[in-house]
Amino acid sequence: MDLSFTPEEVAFRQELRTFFTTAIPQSIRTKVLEGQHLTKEEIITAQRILNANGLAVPNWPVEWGGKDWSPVQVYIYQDEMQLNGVPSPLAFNTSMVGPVIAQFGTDAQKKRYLAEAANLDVWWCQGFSEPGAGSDLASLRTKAERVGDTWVINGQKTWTTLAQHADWIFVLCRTDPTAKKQEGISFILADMKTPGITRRPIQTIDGGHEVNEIFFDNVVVPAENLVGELHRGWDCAKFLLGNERTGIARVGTSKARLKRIRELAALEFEGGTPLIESEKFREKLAAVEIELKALEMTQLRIVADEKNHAKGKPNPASSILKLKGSTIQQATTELMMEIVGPYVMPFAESDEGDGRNETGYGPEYAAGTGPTYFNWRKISIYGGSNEIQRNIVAKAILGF
Amino acid sequence: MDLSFTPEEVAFRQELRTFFTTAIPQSIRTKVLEGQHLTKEEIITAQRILNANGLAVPNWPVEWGGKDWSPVQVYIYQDEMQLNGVPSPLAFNTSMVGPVIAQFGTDAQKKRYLAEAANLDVWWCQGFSEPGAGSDLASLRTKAERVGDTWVINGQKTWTTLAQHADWIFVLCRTDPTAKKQEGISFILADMKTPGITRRPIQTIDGGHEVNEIFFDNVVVPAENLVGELHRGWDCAKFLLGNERTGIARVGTSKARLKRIRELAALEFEGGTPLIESEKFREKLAAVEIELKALEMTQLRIVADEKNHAKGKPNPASSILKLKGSTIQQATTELMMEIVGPYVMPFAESDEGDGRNETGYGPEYAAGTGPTYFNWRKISIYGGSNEIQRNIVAKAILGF
Amino acid sequence: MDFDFSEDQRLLKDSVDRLVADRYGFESRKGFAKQANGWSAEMWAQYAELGLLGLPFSEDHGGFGGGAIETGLVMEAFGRGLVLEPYLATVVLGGGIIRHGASAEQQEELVPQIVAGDLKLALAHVERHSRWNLNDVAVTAKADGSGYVINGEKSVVLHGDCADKLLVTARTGGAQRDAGGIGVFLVDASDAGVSRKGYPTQDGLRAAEVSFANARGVAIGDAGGALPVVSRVVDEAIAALCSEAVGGMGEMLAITVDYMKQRKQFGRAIGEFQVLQHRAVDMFAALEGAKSMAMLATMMATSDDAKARRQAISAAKVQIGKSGKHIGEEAVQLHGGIAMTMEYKVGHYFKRMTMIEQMFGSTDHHLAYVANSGGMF
Amino acid sequence: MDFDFSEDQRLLKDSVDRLVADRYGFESRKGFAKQANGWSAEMWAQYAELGLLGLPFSEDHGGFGGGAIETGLVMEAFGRGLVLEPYLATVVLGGGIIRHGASAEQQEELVPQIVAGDLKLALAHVERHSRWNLNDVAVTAKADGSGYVINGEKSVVLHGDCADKLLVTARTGGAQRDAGGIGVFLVDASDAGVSRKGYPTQDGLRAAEVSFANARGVAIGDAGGALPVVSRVVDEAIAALCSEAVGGMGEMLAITVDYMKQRKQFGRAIGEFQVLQHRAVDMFAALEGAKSMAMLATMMATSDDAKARRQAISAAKVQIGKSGKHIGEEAVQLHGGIAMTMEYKVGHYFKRMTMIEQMFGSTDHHLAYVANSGGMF
Repeated sequence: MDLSFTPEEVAFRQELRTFFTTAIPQSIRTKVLEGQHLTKEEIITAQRILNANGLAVPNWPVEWGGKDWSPVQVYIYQDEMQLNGVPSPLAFNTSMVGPVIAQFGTDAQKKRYLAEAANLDVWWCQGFSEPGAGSDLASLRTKAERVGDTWVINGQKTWTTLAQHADWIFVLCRTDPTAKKQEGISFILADMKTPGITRRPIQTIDGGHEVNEIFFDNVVVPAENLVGELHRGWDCAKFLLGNERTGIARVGTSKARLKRIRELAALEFEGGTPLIESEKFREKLAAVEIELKALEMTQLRIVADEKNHAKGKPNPASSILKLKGSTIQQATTELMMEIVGPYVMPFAESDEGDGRNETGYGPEYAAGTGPTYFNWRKISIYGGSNEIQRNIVAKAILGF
Repeated sequence: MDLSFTPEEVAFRQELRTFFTTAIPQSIRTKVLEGQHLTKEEIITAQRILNANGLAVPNWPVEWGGKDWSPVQVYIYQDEMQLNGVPSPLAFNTSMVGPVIAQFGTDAQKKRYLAEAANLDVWWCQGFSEPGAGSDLASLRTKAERVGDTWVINGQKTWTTLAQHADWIFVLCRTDPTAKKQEGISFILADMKTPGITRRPIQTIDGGHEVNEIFFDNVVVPAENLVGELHRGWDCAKFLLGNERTGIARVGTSKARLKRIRELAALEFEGGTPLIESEKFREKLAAVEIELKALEMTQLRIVADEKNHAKGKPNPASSILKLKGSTIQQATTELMMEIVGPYVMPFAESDEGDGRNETGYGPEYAAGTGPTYFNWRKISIYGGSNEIQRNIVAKAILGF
Repeated sequence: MDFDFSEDQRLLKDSVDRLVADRYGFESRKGFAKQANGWSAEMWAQYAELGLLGLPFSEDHGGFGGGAIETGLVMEAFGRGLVLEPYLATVVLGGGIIRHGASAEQQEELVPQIVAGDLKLALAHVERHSRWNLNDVAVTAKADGSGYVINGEKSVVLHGDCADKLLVTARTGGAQRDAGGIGVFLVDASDAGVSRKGYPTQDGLRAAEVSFANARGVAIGDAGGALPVVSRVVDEAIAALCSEAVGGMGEMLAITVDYMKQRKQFGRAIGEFQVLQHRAVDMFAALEGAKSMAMLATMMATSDDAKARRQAISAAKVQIGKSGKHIGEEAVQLHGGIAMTMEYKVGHYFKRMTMIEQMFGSTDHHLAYVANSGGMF
Repeated sequence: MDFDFSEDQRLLKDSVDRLVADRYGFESRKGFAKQANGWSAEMWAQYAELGLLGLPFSEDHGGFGGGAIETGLVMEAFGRGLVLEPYLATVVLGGGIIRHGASAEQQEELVPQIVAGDLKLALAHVERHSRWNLNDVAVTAKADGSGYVINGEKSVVLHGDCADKLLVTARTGGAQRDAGGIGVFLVDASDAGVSRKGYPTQDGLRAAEVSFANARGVAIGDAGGALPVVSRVVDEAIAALCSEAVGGMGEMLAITVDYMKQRKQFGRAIGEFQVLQHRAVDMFAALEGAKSMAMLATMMATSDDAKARRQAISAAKVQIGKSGKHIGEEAVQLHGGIAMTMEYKVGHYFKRMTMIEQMFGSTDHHLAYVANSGGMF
């Protein structure tokens, strides 16, 4: 047992850090660290730099650009990206549809889709959630009917993140309406330009437009767009959702934010004294730091323990990463608001007319504080709400 | 709307305060305020003084010694008792069996039992809980069979508080084993000296002996010991449990404890500075004070609102009194432990050999801190656990 | 002790409740927010007509002689409706300074205009680094003839963009954080020395950054000793905000409970899941605590015992802050995604609660006050 | 980075786990508690035989050269068994002072006796008003020939009643709370100047109040500069306590989960109630956090970077304190009445956790340290 990183791991971290801090434009990294939103172009730029250097899809099979890293290396990669404000490669491409195609797709599908997904030549979005199916994903009703050599899709998806930028969508559709809930679902790809697909932006309470509703009205796609076995799309969904075991805790992101909070708290005053000199504020900050340290150690323990768990049978502690990680991320948003005090109030719409609060009054770091607090409430809702995570752990430890 | 007390109410409070602080021995009141345990004799002494002055059973019908006070007067009476460390009249006598007999009993029963219960000439204990029936009280299995002119009781009760002092017990028994759960239960009185009744002390984690198991082995009591209708004992139980709507929050007790905490925190030091000068400690204390103030206001609102609620149909906010009151009482035990720091550790058995930590090392107020913390965990368990209270409120606000 | 409303109070409550219920639906509010100042001039006229704008002023000046209870009734209804108009800014804050600080002549001139809805006020008291300390004042006022010349910057002036006149805290003497040497000055918003940048706030209300460059003002009360008046008015405003918050929290709980009965997941109403039931109960408990402390704040807001008043008001603000955060966050979480959208009402209440927590001092700010005030019992 | 135990560590873990499982059942423990010193001399001999008493000492002195990981393994097992013997006092605390502070000659003399189980030690460092500040020392030591004369009072000396020798912090110079001027002195418990009042602690262990009236002692290390050694040893003891606490918390969760599967109310196992399920999950999460931070403490306990070590140890103590309180209180609440009885095991763990929270500094004490230590990332 040796809980320090090996010299090789330290060197690996240093190498990545050097690359990230020199190759990825500072302007992009600063926006990420300040919690500001990136443009489509910035996201694409960053991912293509990563991809050109073989760092966009390390989790994929080596054949398709993956790295075959140890779990500790994957952890270091994610940690360093988050610490240095490097935008994560678009999850819909690299953690979701890519791995699913690599695992379940045909050779033709792999050839057609994987390389361009890795390079973000094609932007994917996720058609899973529906208005009536939130935490109960399997109750989805969007259906795909086989008509000749095509699928005809009808239905509605929602919470489709960044669909406004997307070229393609992967959709969970009910293909056998007579089967039991989780059976009879298939995983189908669709070009967003297909006639019958329309999108409606949803404005979220932070003022931004990040998610969308997608309507399918007799959308016809080729039969070959089915990924994996017919009616076995739930396997793809489960694989996809269980795919990202580390990283979900976003430890690196929270580390970077806590560092930033410490810096900013020196710039704001109460009674003529910098906030960072308030014992109370420092203790609140320390309490979150301790939670984050515990989470980081827990994540490392889970990473190290992965070899003892069969694939697809995650350690029940994995759900703790989501639970604690979300709580900590949300706590950082509260500390940020606390720093700016009354300056959390102004809401100045950005010039882009997308409803975001970009400029603001008072210190420049104030503008993002309120919207990020509001927006990040989603972290305990999406990706399996914290209630669902608790149900999962309860099942694992109690058997009920 | 006038939220201040009327001059009459202020005078009423003053009158009670004068009486309590002059008529009830200081030695008894100090023990109560310090959270120490009273002897049987002290409890009897205090109640007889109250009763001699007409203050032991104000909640009873006037005919039997009650006062017909307004809800606000009842509140003031309880608040002043608790604030001044006056032991509450024994609940088993005055809030439980007394009101049940007054409501459901025959004239003969009233004459026989009420006056001596009020004066604590007879000490009652409560035979409700059973090992298999905790929160699910109605699943009780102790049975009483009618044999000639008697009831023959068999079964086991538990958590019988202060049964070691008791002369009589009121027992919920199943009298109709074929009836549905809450039907077929009867409310029966038994002299503790009846052959076949045995008690076994239970030592609790504070080291004390406060509760007991009571075994009934072919215990024969006269048929006339049935109170209320046969098989309708659940009505008595519900009446009894719903009887005490105010007071359960123990606002006065917590007020007195918070005052004491403020005094004691001036006597203990950290780094040469009295603990009360620590900003952190003061804020923790203030946070509990604010919760208590809110609880007190809530209690007053409920008291004032009683006229709008039918008897037996309590305001759902009543359960909040139990929830918040228990949390606050428990928080005071934590603050007390915090004050004495390392001196919470010694456990010195009292001379009485009853397992209590009475003397102790370090400051004399240290001895009770750990045991009270441990013992008061019961407050969120007994009298309808906090989980049961939440179920009750959920039913009221959601209908499920 | 009597928790019942008087007949007049009941009538007032009924009419305000009805006005909000009838006229301030979610869609109407969206429309109001798009109007010129971000609120409805028509509703403002309605408030004037109902006498709401004159509520706390003495009958001598055309007011209705109401107290904190009446203001609380109005604010609670406004909280339910997420009302956008500058009632707090004009009637409670500005009006409060006038009531407690102004001379008889000033009151005779100004109050009737407020009552009629012809004069909107704003209190400019926050500065870049003052946070919530009313005594942390860098803006200066220099006597000049019968008036004063004001210089400096004020921040996040609630409804400062639409106010006709600004009430500005400024220093005539003393060092930056001294309690003495602070006055309140009435400055015409159209004064050449005043420049304003208005903006919406996170909760859809409005505020402004305001600069004073040799702007001319007149003193309201003692030009060097106005801090007690400002403190008292801010306490009254906090009490009013507590009532507003209770209105909003009550709606959030009601909407959430309703949603829990309707929304089905895994084949049953989510309100049947015990975990969610207990969390709704904890929201209910938080609401009860908030109601209780808002009542305490209302009762104590008009107390002449400044120390007891301050302690009670701070205690109430702590409770409101905690309850509002708890109820707001849980309302969103129990709804799930839908509550994250601007199309759904709950998020707007959540945002309003979040801003109320920041107004006139955060939960921690007020907790520190209570902690250092020597015990509540 | 490698989380796996070495082969030796695995063997050690297996043997200690087995010893505790086989010999330290709840009933056995009750019997041990009734023995002379409140613990079992027979078990103590077993520990010696298994080499546990020599674990952290160098092989030169008959020890086994183990580190914090080995100590943690033992303490975690002891936590599961609620072990009563003075292992922490003798091996970790007393032994730690000897290892880090004593001269080669002293070590050669003392360590073999500890290893053999023939010497029990206790660290006397708490005073009436010192709370948990190691530098707050009023007991005095005055040089006298080759030794020192000790005067003053020490409180809550863990296993101070049965110790053969006491290690006493005392002041040779400086003012009461100065970091300098503090030494550690080895005093024979049988010295005429030593008087002890032993007592059980809330958790069934033992401690003593100890008075020194011209007791004779010898200095361990620098008689005026021993604070860094004491601090280091206390950090090692905290790390060990963290492991012990993890052992106890794990048992509490396991017992609670088991009870939830067995206990029926309202016609079904209480573990089927979703509210209780989620609360068990939160206990699990608290345990995971505690395991993680106990591991961090173990890793950092032997660090020579005193600042980083102190920060990590304090952070771990905070986590252990919070997790222990949460798991202990919830274990009792989820059980209901049964856990309030001395006849049931959970309450004993709960009491032990409560005492651990108080030992070597409360959660708040250590949180303040972390808060003032300049950031963990």
